[in-house]
Amino acid sequence: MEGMASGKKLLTRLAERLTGRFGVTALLILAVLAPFLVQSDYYIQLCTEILIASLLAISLNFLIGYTGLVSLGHAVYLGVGAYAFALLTKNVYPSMWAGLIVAGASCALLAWFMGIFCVRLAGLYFAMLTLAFSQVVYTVAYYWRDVTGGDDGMLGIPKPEIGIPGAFSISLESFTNFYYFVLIIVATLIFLSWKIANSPFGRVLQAIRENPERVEFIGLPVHRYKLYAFIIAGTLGGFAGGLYSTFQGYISPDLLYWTQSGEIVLMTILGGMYSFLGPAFGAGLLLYIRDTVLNFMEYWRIVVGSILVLLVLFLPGGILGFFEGWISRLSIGGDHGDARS
Amino acid sequence: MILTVEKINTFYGDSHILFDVDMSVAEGEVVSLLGRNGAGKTTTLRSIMGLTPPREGCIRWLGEEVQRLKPHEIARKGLGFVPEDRRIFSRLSVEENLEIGAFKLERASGWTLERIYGLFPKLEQLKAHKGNQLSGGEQQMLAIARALMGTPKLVLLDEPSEGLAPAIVKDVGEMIGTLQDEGIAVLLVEQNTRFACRLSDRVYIIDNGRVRFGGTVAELEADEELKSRYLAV
Amino acid sequence: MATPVLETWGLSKQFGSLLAVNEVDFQVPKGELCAVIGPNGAGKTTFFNLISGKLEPTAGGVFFEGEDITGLPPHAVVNKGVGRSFQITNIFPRLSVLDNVRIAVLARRGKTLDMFSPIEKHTEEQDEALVILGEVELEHKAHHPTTELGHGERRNLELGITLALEPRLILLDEPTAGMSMEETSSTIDLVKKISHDKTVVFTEHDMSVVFSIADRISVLHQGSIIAEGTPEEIRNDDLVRLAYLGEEV
Amino acid sequence: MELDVSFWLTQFLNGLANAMVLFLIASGLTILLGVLGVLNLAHGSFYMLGAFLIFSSSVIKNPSWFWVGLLFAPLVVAGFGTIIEAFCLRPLYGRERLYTLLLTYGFTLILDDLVLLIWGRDYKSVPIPALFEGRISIGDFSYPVYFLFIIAVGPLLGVFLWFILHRTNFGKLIRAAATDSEMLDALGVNVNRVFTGVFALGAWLASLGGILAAPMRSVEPGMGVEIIIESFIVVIIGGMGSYLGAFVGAVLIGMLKAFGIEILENFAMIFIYALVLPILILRPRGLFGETTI
Repeated sequence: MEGMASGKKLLTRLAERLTGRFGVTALLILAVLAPFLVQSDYYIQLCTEILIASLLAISLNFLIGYTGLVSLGHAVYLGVGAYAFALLTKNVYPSMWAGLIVAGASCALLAWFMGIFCVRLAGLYFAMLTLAFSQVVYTVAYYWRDVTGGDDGMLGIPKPEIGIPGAFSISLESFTNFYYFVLIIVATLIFLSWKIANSPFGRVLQAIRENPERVEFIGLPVHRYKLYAFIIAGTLGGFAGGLYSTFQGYISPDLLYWTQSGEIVLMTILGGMYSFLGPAFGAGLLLYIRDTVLNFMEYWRIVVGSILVLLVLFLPGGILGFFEGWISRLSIGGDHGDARS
Repeated sequence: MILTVEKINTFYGDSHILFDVDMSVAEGEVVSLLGRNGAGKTTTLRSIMGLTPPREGCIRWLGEEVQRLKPHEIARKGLGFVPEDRRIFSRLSVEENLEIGAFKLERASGWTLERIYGLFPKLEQLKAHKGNQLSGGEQQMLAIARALMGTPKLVLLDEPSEGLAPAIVKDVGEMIGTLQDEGIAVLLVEQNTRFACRLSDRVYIIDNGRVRFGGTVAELEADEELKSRYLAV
Repeated sequence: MATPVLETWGLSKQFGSLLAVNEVDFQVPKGELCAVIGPNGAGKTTFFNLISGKLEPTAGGVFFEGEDITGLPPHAVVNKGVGRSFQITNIFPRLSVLDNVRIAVLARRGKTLDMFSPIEKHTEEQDEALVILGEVELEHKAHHPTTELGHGERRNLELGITLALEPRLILLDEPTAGMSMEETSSTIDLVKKISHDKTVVFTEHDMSVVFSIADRISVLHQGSIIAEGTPEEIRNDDLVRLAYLGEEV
Repeated sequence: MELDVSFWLTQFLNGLANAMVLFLIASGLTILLGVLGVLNLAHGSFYMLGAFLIFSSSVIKNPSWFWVGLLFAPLVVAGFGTIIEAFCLRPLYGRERLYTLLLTYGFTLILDDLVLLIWGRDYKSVPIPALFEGRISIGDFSYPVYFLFIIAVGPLLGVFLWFILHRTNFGKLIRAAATDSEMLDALGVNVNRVFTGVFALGAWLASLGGILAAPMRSVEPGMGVEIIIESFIVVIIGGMGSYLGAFVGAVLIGMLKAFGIEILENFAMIFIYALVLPILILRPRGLFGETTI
């Protein structure tokens, strides 16, 4: 018993460190140094993908972890953001910034439209409606060959250079450059998300998760706040989609399929939905497992599926959430939790 | 005593509802559990039935400790449950509701549909009706009959008079009398003190999760202070 | 009499075949501490739900300070100045005690759409929340999660959330439900204190409490108000005795 | 003109045959939702398992093994469902819905890859059992007998299901559990067993759907995740928990797909969503949502 108690204390401290300012700084330093540490294009690519997936998972967590709305259609933003970016930069105007802004804006609009209907529902119905909406968009992308290329997808999505015309420009064709570009964008957006999560608005979302009725009875229109959360999640997801589009250079309707949405939920849960960085951690873990398993066999889903089943049965708080579980107070407001005693 | 409750403490989540509740019911006896709203009466019944098992204490049924058993195991040992608001299976017909009540038995023993219909002819007329087509009084009758189908030795009856018109309340009183005639003990939870006292052999008063009184109806009637403190306006 | 703070006219609510609230006419003058009592299932909570906007009435109207608020959604009713607490503890379980109250303060002050400044930077609201926590005797637990609170403390927190809205009319649905004797008496003191400068309507199962603090009592039975008056009048009312005790008078 | 008639008739019958398969899967899904409150994402995987098991039994052995497979494969899958329910789902009932959703999603991932591992990635075809080979012809019109067989089987199974739900003790318990499982428990019924039984019944129906569909379609690893979406739509249209709704929904979807293709070529699915979105938004409980089983 004695040993367990002290082990618990150690884990607690570890978790506190991991999720505290110390952990965030360490993570950031690690991310900046990553290209030098891994020394291989292949792994730089993997790290880039993890960054994008982290943004995606954190964006979804605004709905699942913060507002308590389980969306089964988050891939719609990945897909729409990706297609928006591709269509603009390929057919209209090859600019990285314009592409990303259009990706984000189109998803904001889409989320606003879908959200009007979705936020009125809760629980299973909300999940099913988000799923249905995303499948509609999937079907459109799949069959509207003239625009999306149908199931062949779109190839040759550019990585436009960035800079100030006439002054300087940076090519993003190099894996390392592109990695840093993504890192800056993703870190900025995650920082913004973190600000939102710890703002009064963010706390209202958590309050809605805990008890929507009571929020209504402190004088706040719950539907409207849910809609804002929906739009924020969609917009951030759209940015991730835009980044993914230029990163891969190739997209297909598979990005929009419900199994893709399932994977994003999986990342979120794997890391822990009640901690701010948990979903990012989950994204990294999922992609790493996939990569590792794929090295010796094709069937990575068996591994991930089994982990998920075990997680749900034994560690419902997610892996990062598990550590935080020792100090349940921390698990709410990220490392900024007021509830710390 | 067929049922003894010994110092049970029951919680909903972290809320402590029952504090060291003691009570007992003898064979064939009608015992009332009185008290105001939120005093812990329903929780006591739920604890006995295993729906909200006590965290501490012991419940003995026919001498055997049952506080760790599942509700269906407890029911099969001969406890009938008639909950507050009756909880009739609304999509099932009256007859099906009754059959569900007898499902736990290896047939043959005790109560049959015929016997129930003999006792409550109204139910036979209604047997094809769906549960949600019944009036409050009919639902109450069905709920009691459904509990009977399980051949209980004791029926836990939660606020049977609630929301019923006075004439129907009288019918319910007669039904409880019928149970007693059949030798079935009743643990009755009531807010309607007068109604309960008329039917009961003994009375417990529960308040803020604690038993404040246990005794005969006559003892309660004699104690005005007790009545005004825990029951009266 | 000046315009009552709260009035209902012919307020009714039908659920299927059940008439839960039946043409209730009800007025509360400013500053009064008014109790609504009645047996289980009499319609007290439904009555509160109709006033506070959780349910829409089948017929009749609700007026607050002379203004028609019938059918407004709960958040709009709150913003008019009507706060309520619930019979079943209704707090934000996984937020800290402080946050439970702070959210309400922020909501009242219209700060909840602030997305980019950390919640701790709103020190004014934080201080105010702490003052309210002091009133409900929870200041020392401000930074604890609500899971560490006892039942009575949670009920008080619930009250604190409602107070933080600074409502001019407070509806309290069984504020002492499930409390121990000591907790009950301190909560009652609190309710009395609140009622000095606010109008309060409350339901309560503990009759000793009702009769000791209420200015006026309304008795609800099977959806209708069967008696109204001072505690003394109610105590001696035959109809009330019948409704409560089932005594044939 | 005459050619047109037989064409439309063919489309109609095709739509009906597809609808019957969909009904089998959706009926299990909807009962599961109504009784256990579980949105079973792995339900499509049971369908897929059924199809692959029949492939193995009829191809590896010989075509007449189809009937043996038809009898035993659903039992195998139902047994598998029993294990999943009893050991994995049961501990989750008290917790948030999200967890049962995730658990069944986990099993979807596992089963999809397991099928890939055992049977490989390539498309497979299951021969039509000898009894129903060939086509039936009336004048210019001819139609495969097997499809007619499926069209007949659908309503038969519908009646069978109705019989189970309304005329057997198990059915009574299922309907009672859907209304109030705690009360059922307090009346002496082991509700956990009822839940397990319902889950097994659902798995049995889904795999039966897979088996019957196998000779009509190609058998491939992705077939589960596709059918589950259509089944959801059926359930949403019909109303969670209503198997009559599942039947109506399935026929509606089958017809929309069969005829929608003619109107807007590739966008048939759009018609389906054009139907399902307003239903979800305006009447989230579906057309028959009030009358649960």
